[in-house]
Amino acid sequence: MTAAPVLALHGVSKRFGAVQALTDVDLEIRPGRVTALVGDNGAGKSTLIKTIAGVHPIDAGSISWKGREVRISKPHDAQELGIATVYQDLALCDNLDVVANLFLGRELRTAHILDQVAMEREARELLDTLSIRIPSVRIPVASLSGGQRQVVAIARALVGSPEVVILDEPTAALGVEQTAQVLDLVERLRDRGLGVILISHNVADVRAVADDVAVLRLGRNNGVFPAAETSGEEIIAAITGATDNAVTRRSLRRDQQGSEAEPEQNTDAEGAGEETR
Amino acid sequence: MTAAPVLALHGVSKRFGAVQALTDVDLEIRPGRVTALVGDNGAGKSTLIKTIAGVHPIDAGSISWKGREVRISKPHDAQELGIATVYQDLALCDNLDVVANLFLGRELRTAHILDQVAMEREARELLDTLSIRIPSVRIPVASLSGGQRQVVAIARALVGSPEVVILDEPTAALGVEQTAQVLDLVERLRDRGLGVILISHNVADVRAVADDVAVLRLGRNNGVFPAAETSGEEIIAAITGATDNAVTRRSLRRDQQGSEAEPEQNTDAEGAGEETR
Amino acid sequence: EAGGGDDDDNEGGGGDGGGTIGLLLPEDRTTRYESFDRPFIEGKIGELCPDCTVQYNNASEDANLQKQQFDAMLTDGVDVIILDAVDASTTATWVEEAEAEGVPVVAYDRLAEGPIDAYVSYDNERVGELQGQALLDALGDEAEGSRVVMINGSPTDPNAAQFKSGAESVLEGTAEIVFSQDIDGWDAALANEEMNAAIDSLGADGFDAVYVANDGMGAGVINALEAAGINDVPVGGQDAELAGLQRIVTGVQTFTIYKALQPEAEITAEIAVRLLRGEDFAELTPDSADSPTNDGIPSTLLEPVPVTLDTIEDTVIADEFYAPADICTAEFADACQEAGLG
Amino acid sequence: MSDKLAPDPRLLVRERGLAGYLEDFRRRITGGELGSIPVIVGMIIIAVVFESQTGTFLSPRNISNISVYIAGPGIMAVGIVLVLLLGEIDLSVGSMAGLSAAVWAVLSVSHGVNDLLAIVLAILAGAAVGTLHGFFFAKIGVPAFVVTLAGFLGWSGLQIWVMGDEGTINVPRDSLVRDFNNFYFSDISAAYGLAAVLSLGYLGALLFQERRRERAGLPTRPLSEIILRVGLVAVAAFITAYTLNQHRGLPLALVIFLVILLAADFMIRRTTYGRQIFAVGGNAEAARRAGINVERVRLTVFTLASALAALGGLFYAAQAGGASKSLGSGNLLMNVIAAAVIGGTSLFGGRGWIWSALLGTLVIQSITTGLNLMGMASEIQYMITGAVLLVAVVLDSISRRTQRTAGRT
Amino acid sequence: MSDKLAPDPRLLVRERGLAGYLEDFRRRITGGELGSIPVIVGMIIIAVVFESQTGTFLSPRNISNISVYIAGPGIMAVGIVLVLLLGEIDLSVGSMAGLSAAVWAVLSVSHGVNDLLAIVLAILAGAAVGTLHGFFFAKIGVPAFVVTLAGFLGWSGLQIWVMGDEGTINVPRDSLVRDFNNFYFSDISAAYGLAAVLSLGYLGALLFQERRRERAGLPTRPLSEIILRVGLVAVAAFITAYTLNQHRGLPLALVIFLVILLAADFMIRRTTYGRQIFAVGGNAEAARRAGINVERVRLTVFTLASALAALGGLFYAAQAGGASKSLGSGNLLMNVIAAAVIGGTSLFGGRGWIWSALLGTLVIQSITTGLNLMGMASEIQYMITGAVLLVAVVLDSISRRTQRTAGRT
Ligand SMILES: Nc1ncnc2c1ncn2[C@@H]1O[C@H](COP(=O)(O)OP(=O)(O)OP(=O)(O)O)[C@@H](O)[C@H]1O
Ligand SMILES: Nc1ncnc2c1ncn2[C@@H]1O[C@H](COP(=O)(O)OP(=O)(O)OP(=O)(O)O)[C@@H](O)[C@H]1O
Ligand SMILES: O[C@@H]1[C@@H](O)[C@H](O)OC[C@H]1O
Ligand SMILES: [Mg+2]
Ligand SMILES: [Mg+2]
Repeated sequence: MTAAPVLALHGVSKRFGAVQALTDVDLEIRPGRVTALVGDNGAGKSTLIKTIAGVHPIDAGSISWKGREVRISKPHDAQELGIATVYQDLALCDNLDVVANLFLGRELRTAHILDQVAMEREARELLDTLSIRIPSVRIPVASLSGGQRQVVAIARALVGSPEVVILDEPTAALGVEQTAQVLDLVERLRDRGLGVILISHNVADVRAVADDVAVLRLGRNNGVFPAAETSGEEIIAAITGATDNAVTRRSLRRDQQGSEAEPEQNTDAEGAGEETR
Repeated sequence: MTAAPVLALHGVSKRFGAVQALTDVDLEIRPGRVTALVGDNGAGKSTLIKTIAGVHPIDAGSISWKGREVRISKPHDAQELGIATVYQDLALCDNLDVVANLFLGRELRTAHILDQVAMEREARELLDTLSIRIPSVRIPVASLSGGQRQVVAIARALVGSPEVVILDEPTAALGVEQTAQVLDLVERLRDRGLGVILISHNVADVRAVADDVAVLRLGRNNGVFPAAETSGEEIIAAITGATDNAVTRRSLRRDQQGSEAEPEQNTDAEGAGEETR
Repeated sequence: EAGGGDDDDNEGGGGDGGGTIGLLLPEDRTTRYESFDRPFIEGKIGELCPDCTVQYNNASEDANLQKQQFDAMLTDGVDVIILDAVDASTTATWVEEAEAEGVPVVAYDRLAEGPIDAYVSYDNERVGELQGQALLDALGDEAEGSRVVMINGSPTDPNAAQFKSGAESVLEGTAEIVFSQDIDGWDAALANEEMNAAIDSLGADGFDAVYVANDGMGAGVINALEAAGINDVPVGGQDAELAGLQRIVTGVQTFTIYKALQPEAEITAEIAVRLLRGEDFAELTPDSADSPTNDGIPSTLLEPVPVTLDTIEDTVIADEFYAPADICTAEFADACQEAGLG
Repeated sequence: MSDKLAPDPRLLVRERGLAGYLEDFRRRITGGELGSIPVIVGMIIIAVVFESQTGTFLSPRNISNISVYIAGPGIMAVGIVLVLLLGEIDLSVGSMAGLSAAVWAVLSVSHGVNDLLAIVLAILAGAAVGTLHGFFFAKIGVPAFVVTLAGFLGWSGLQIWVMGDEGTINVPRDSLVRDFNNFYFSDISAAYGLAAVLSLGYLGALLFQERRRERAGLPTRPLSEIILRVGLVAVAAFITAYTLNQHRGLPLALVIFLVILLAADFMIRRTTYGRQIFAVGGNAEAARRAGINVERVRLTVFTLASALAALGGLFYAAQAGGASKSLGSGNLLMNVIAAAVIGGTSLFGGRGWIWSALLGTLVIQSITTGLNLMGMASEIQYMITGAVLLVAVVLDSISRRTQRTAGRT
Repeated sequence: MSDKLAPDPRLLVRERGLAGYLEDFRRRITGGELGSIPVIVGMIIIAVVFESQTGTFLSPRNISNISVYIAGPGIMAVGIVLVLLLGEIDLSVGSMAGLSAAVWAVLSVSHGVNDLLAIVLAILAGAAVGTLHGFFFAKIGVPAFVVTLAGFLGWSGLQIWVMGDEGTINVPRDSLVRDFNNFYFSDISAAYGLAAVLSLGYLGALLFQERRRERAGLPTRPLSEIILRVGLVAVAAFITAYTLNQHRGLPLALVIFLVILLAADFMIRRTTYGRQIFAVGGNAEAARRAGINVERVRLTVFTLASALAALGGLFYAAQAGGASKSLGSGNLLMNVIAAAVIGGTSLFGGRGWIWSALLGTLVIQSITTGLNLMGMASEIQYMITGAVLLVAVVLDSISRRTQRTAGRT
């Protein structure tokens, strides 16, 4: 927690119709650190990062960039600040080919004329580093497999030179090798001094690459943990809000040994405390 | 491998434009067994199960159901046989609410008149068993989170009484608790004597619930392994087609110990043998 | 000037030889063009010149389409063109083109601009005047100071403006125009709504007569009057459409204007055949007309005839425009009996 | 805990009773979910403006006229709503209306076919045409826009051809078609009776449904909400009935239109077929994968739309006093589509309701009639109609904008 | 292995050289990827049938006429293609064409404004109208269909109003507008020169591009393919030039149309703006998230479409010989949209090409002209046009069906 946060959210709330998706959420992202954002399905993770990315405005609260309060009212604003986002739903243009999607909004060009050759060459290089096979970079992304699409979306975030990279479940559809590549990539980004937000349901991956783990529960903060000093069980307990859950029960049943699955109680208490704050 | 296969594919090939997505693929699904279908991104897994589900016709090869050759030319045909499918892209109608999506194509009704009350009640029960919180079963699925949508898609497969259930990366967007629930569900289905095809990139999950592991590589079979007797490394090697891959390199780097990451050589050889057959 | 292009295969030339006559009519939704003008013209040409062929096109009220059809006639190498223009005022260049290729043009019904060779028509202003006069006649003693509702033709149809101004010229001074509306596309349903609006805003007793520009719209107007229980005001249109005549027989419509199409069509056909053969046709065109571009055009201007219940027999039936049997179908048999028809 | 989840704490749950209902209503309004309120407010503004300008706009006679005029385009708009729910368009409805009127007139008047039979045949001709459209669209895969554009041209050619030598054929005095425009149930009990049936029917349906939900342990609407809803419907129905009775009574046209609206509304909201229409309109591929026979749904919807257009054409003929070669041309098509959209049905499929056919037609017809009463020149009418059409939807769009939640891509 | 992947073994790689190109071509055809082949085959069939029926369809005079006729609707269709690429529709182009002709005529003829200035003002009026449409659509969020439907009514009202008492205003003899229809570069070197410039320009562009690709180590097209493509273009260009020279030479109208086609094609395929149009049409929300100013793209496309419609309107006036109150009404709108769709631009956004404006207009105009030459009764013309329109697209749809890959939901 040495460097000052490059991005800080304070008291952010967001409502959709009758659903209060986020209530009074705080989050800090520091350069050179990977912050994992975890939480149950529907906890509000994607909603939170979409507010940062400018997809939808916040109802209340503030966002500061390098200590200065900013208003992010559209995706372009976030990009101007230096925030690159990989969305959970990928947000690709199905009718465009891989190259066009990779450079969308940041086309290489002379005057306003596209430099197709340079883009195609760079696209090939970019995809090679993520070790994905894509039949051709000139086919529409609609015909790619789920994992291929996801890699294209991830590669997009690397075009340009962002200062903060947000990855919303970037490895959900990826194979083992591609997942490993993405985790490597996350580490490379951190080492280059970028701030990274990683949303993931994979606790092992989170513990492997994250520096901090921020937990969201039912649209509220439920604690921030140093990844190195927190066990997987503790994180899961903070996510589910209970020590007795389907995960523990499942491992209990399979392992036939109760002691290992007994997590500590305080995590949940702390979380509950924040929740009613 | 006791029971006769309920579903058997033989020599299935499928081409999209200039891409030969599947070449001469065999697959057998037996009742009361979970067959995991694994493979790299773009290996052809989704394409394969879509041919079974009737989404697109096969170019060559045959499909047999309980020993009898069948033609599955549209999704309805597959459903009539008793095949329920959870697609990787979920295939939900965003404009319809959760209840309507759950019962789409299998509405509860008297004559042709919908029984909204019965459907809503059953929907609530179904979702409860998958321990997902959804703000309301009467909101359009467009406004659900990624994981909530996935659970809706999974729950759909349980409406009706299928004999074979196909799950294409069903836990990709799910939280730890929901994932555990789905794995439990898979086991329950197996125990009820159903044939289950589970596509997943998570080798641990695969080894936990699968009986057989069928590997696809570059659109061809790359071996079928008994889950119980095959190590994770062996499976990964069959998937990536190489013993030296990003995964092994990553764990090598992290663990600083070369011996554990050394997988056996024969798996790949076997795979390669099939590939060039 | 002798007819016939110089580059066509079936050379028209003089004598009794054959040739091709192009016929361009402006629209296909009113009865007259397809049911009368065209068969009369084709029939007469066939009679006068058995070896002639008629090339026919209808422009569906589209001036641009008509220009293309005009070009197609020239491409096909017709020898004479009979032109009933969608928009008579823009035809100057077309006619010049035809003239340059030696294809004479006869203006039919509407006075096309440009160097046309002859013009045969009814006078649209005159039609309007007759309509106005017929209304006043029907009102009789009550004409002075009477209140008239005008349901006019389409604002985009130049003829409609002429009908309207003709009628106004007669009505003004004697009667008062209390409601006047143009109807898009001569649409009968819209005419019905406008008539209802007139009844609504003027009251059922707020007017004494209804001018309706043609019989097609007359149906909708009379429908509105009947629905409001108004059956004592004179209503009249034009065209002597079958449906209009039937309404006259039953007494719900007062008059229509009959433009005897047969003489108009046949004179035109004969002029065209003579132009084709390079013969003189002066005796067919006793009148002279001036268009904005050309003066002294040899013309025949025919007189339109108002038709009422009393004059049906001497006009449309005498001309065999319609037979009593056409008008007196089962539904109208009684009314015909009463009127002494059929 | 995982077997029976507690209600989601983030859901802003409505209090029970009227207060809760009103609170929820207020929240929706401020949140921009205006539903059909803009159109209704728009209608009220239109009525007030025209009444102040003409003094006759709200007269029983004019209200009665409007209620007759809307039947033809309204019935056609019901068909368009169905097609729009599929995410498609039918450009041929105007031509179809004209063709149907021509078929009926030629059969019944010129060929002496029994009047009712001729009506049925005209509607069947519509259904056949629609099936043809549906075939090319659903089975061959030609975009519906193109199929019905071809129909737009082709059927109006056929209409002219069918009419043959006659430009216009009068509606006979004793024809049912004439009654479509001119028949009124003049006994005042007819209009009041219908109003009562509608109100009580609505009340009964709501009560029955809530009872079942309660028994099944599902959340229910508060009684106060039911009373409020039914009350509004009843007030509107009885005021309309009273006004109509001031003139000539309950028009047959309105009765037929209402029956079609109710039947179509029931169909799309309460039957599997209706559900399938929404599913196909929302995501055709997902619907197909759910085992829905997408082709059949598409085919039948186009059949229905053309059959309704055919029926609507007969109402036009009734109003015009006859079938003609030009019936159905002009702005009819655009007005009908505009009505469906103004009423709140999306052009993009899967979102809408049948009542938009009523609301939209009412808005457009009110403008036309009001301007007619004011004696506005027709070019000014064009401009005002265009402007009001825009304003009617702008209000809705602005509210939707504030509410827009930047959903999924 | 993971740093530099081998080419995907499942990709059916084309052999190098002409054989590979032809093999690939055969594979596409049998696989149902027909591209613009159905339209071109359709054109050939249309030409052969009409020539055999009339003997004059392929005469230089008729070809020359057609090449002039297509300019007006073709220019308007370019605008519609742009709008369709956005996934939207512009229903106002017909009214806009009429309004523009009226503005030009009233300014130039009635008010004595300089002819060229009046032309520019008419086009600017179009641009302003389009910007207004774009504003309501992009900024306020009113569906484009509704905005332009309001425009369809409103602008044609304004057109009638602008024309005032004049039913028609003739095109003056010395006006540039007259040249839009009547001016031909009669020197035969003009037509041949243009053909040569087009062919060599295409060759040069292809060679330059392939050189750059080769240098960058990207896969390139075989030389034989380049020769084949350029050869086909050159043959078509020189045959057309020869034919035009047989009549009156190269029409100014055709030159203007071609310049607009080439410019628009360059714009949508080679500039960032064009890329943005495709992105917005494919997935507006994804485009927005990529930082594209979606509103600006929408606004400018509608501006362009209306400006092109305004220009097209002047060609219409030139052809008819004057501006009138009814210019642009009738089937113009439908024909222009049909042209864009027949030419292969999708109604659903993000898929299409500019040349569909040329191909589609050519098909529709050929049918009209052929039927005119044959002297077909107008109702039969309607029916045949409808049928041919359908057939033109059916072929394409069937091929697409066999190829359809049941993509994502
Ligand atoms: N509709 C299509 N058109 C063209 N190519 C396609 C289409 N669908 C799939 N493909 C290609 O077929 C190959 C296999 O795709 P598939 O979706 O089956 O992969 P997968 O094994 O499911 O991968 P993932 O794990 O990433 O989901 C890919 O290379 C993809 O590009
Ligand atoms: N556009 C929307 N309209 C209405 N409700 C929404 C919308 N977007 C999200 N929500 C609701 O907000 C809550 C949080 O959703 P969000 O997508 O942020 O969850 P998440 O934490 O990303 O979950 P997951 O892990 O499943 O992706 C959910 O209950 C969801 O239903
Ligand atoms: O005869 C009339 C004709 O002159 C006019 O142009 O269109 C309407 C007809 O009734
Ligand atoms: Mg999420
Ligand atoms: Mg897949």
